[in-house]
Amino acid sequence: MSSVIDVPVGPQHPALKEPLNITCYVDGEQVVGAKLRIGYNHRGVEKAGEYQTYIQNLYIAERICGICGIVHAFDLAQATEHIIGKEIPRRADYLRTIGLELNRVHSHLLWLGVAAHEIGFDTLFMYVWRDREAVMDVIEEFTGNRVTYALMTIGGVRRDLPQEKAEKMLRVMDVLEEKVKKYKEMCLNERTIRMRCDGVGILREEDAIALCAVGPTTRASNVPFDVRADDPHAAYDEIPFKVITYDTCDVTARILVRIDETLESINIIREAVKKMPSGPIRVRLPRAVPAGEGVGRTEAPRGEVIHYLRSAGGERPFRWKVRAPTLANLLSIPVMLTSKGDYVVYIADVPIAFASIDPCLSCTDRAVKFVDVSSGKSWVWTFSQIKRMYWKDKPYWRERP
Amino acid sequence: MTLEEELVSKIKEKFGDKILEAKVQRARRVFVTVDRSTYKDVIRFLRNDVGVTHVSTMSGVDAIDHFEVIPHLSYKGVVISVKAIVPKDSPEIDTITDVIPGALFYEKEVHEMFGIDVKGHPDLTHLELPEDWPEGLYPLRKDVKLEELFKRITKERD
Amino acid sequence: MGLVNWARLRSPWLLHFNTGACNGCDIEVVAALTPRYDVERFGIRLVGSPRHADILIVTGPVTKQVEKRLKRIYEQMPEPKFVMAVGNCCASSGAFRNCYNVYPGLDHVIPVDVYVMGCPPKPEAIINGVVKLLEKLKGGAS
Amino acid sequence: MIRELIDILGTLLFPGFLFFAALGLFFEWIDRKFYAKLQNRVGPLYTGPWGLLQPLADFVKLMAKEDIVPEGVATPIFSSIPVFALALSLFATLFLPVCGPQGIVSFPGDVIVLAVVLTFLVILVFLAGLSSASRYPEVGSERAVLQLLGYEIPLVASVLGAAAVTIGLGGSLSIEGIVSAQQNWWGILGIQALGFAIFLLAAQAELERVPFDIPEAETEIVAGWATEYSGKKLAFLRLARDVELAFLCGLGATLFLGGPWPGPLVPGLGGVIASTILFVIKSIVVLLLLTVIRAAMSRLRIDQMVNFAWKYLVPLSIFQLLLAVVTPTMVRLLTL
Repeated sequence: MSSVIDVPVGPQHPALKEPLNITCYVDGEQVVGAKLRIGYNHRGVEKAGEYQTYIQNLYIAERICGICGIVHAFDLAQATEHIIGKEIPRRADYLRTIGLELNRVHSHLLWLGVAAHEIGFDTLFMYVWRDREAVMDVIEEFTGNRVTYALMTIGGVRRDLPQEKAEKMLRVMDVLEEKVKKYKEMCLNERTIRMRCDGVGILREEDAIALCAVGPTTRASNVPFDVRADDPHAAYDEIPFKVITYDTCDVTARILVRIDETLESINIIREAVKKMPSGPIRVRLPRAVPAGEGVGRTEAPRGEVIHYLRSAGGERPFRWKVRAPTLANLLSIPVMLTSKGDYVVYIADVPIAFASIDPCLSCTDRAVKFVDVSSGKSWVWTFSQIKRMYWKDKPYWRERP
Repeated sequence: MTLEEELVSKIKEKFGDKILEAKVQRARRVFVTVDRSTYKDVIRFLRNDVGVTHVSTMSGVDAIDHFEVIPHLSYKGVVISVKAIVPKDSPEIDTITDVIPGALFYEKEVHEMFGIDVKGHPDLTHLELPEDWPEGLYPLRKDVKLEELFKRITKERD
Repeated sequence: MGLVNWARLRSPWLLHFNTGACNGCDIEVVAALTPRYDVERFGIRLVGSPRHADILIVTGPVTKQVEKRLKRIYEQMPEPKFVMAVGNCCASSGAFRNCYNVYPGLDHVIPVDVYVMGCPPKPEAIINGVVKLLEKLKGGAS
Repeated sequence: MIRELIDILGTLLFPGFLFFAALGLFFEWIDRKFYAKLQNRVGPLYTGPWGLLQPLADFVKLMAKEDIVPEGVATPIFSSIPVFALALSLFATLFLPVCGPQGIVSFPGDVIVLAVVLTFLVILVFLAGLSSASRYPEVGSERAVLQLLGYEIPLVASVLGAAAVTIGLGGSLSIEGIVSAQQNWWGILGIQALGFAIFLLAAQAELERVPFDIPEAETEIVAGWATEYSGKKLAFLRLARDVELAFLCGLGATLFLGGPWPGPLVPGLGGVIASTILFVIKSIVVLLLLTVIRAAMSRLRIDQMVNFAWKYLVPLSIFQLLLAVVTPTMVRLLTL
């Protein structure tokens, strides 16, 4: 078959829990090009931020993304503290680290389940999500909420971690470590998983660097880029951990990076609970922030999150800019989804390849639009170009409306 | 000398007076202010001679009397924010996608939100948020009030 | 119509649509499927095609872009159909009230039968919402 | 006259259409319940005792829902396919020996007819997808046919293998012969084991279940070829799928597990009851095996499926067919 049809995936599509439209140009079962349309989720958070106080913005920041919301709240708090120029108590740093790492554990497990669902392995999905509930319980006990923690505040954290809760947390972590190790074994040994993930969604190292990919996506392409290590914030400077990289550049590598990072996060939580100093958990900072600018940055489960904050004095920010990791990784999607030479992409690979960057569009779409890109040197194709190149008549026996 | 100071001195050495301001705000935060004419040269210098490959994001700011376009570059943990001053009467700036391809989306975003024309950008066609977003309405500009933007929604509803 | 009503009460198939949510509600909807909550006990299933669905679960503030799609999906669903708004921001735009691209509530776009509050609601609350909807159905069609 | 009446009643009620429709719904329940158990869940619980009536509730609800025919579909084909699918799968069940050594319809060579019916079912799926005027069904139906190319030969070969074994033992190319020959021949423990394994995989593919649920892969193409169906048509399609499930489980039980044997040895009405119970139990064994396969694997890609089928399944199935033809003859020669 030489004719090409377009198969839209989304915006309402069971594989995508969020609205997005990937138009794949397929030749039979092979994908020859891909186009993304995002922006279904654009809400205009940044503009709203200029009309709200810093404290109000913390809560809307947490709701930029329901999976890694704490990261956005942390970044905003960090940037604000940079402008004010005050250090926060050490104990707060440790509590923030614990919050961030619990979030990473839950997010990576969530992702592993979703990835299993994408390749039709619902049993693994159910098992992983069952064990994820244990983390959710710990989070709920620690912060009071399952999803939006409201832990961060400007100048520290809002809740302390008493000894008995910390001990329970460690017990859960022990159980979880066993389970996660088992899943790793499963992913390495289960043949159908390997068949679906090996060599799929390849993002080569040079592409990952050129396209500024972040997080597990880039670490699975053998680029050791981790904000926690490079730019230690919170308590990461006192807690040793490994930056996980794999060099096979495919979906399997991304699965393994995330599983290993989960194990690493469990270690960080243990270490943080052990080393945590006593003392106050927050300092009171003035509600009016002096003029200045600050950059908040941390490693979300999906990759680097960066907030730029400009204050012109007063209770409201002058400009608040958010960049979520998915936006940085989206550029890699058309590269992963375009067959080139020996590298063949099938329709069946689209959901898992796309899911392998752990897309979180609600973060991304606060201010973004759509994309038409493809791989190779001349790496921007517009829609009409693709149309001209590939879109012939649909192989169909009956005219469609 | 710390890495941050080294970076600042390297930039100052290379560009001299063309750098309007270069400072180390705190550990791993460097801010450099340049005019838009030298902006691309600075980026190119950082990319080719210093070895910065990662652009974290690009912020646009409407600073009332001028625009600022701020790519935040990341190099060994240091965030180098290169502030380019763009006058309001000719909102234009050079693209840096040919130097760092990863800036593609961020430049689109700046274009869309502030109406700053990014010269040489490969694809600045219809970028706006919803498909039917009106021409010339740039939501993050300071002269666009929130109430005005709300009217769009309410009007359509009736 | 006793048999039909009995069947309807026991076989609600859900279609999940995200209109711009932060994902918080979405993962809680999905979590309701997993072993701890397991809504299949009640015969609830999550289906992919609007043609197969009985209840449309909408999460998130309704953004301008998604409005058309939402309406189309609603129209594609066969009667009798119901709509459930999950989360504060879906019901009333919640934390996003200052955002310019968000409708002030789902009921500005399509008719809603049940609102589930919470930011995000826990899976139990979502299941409770379905139960409330079914009660409404029981009372309405006698 | 009475004879004909009994036949008609048999066809309509027991062990014909009504019985198999009920059995299909029952099997769907077992499948869902066991699948849920394997996933650490409870599964349907509150609809009837242990959720037993869940599939029925789904069916009735769908029957009562609005029936949408989307604009632009090839209406005659689109609308008639659910009926055809149900009729065809119910027709196939008539051949199964439920309550005695032979089905309602039985003649030499009926095994071949069954193989043809199974292929027709896939062609219906293909037509359903093509007539839907939508892209997901279109891709789904393409995949269904591609997949058919992969598993059809192994399926037929495994069925023929079962026949060949029994021919060697004095049976014939009919289901009755195969069943009778298995009275004292437990081939499943020996040379038939391979054939049974191949049959299970091929049945899984015919039923479009994981790892071969490629034509209706939920995360890729929504609901595949059935995406555009709603209301009554969907209810019929689902029922047809359930009946097909019951039929394939029954076929597996018949060909490899001896069907109703030793039930028919009991005289009179007791024989009918014993046969039926044994037949259903054996079918359930096959069903549980199918469910385990479904729970323990992830979905393959269509190219991987075809690859797998042609590289391993087809050669293996031909090998087992040869084995099935040669071994009994050897055994007979040796024992003579």
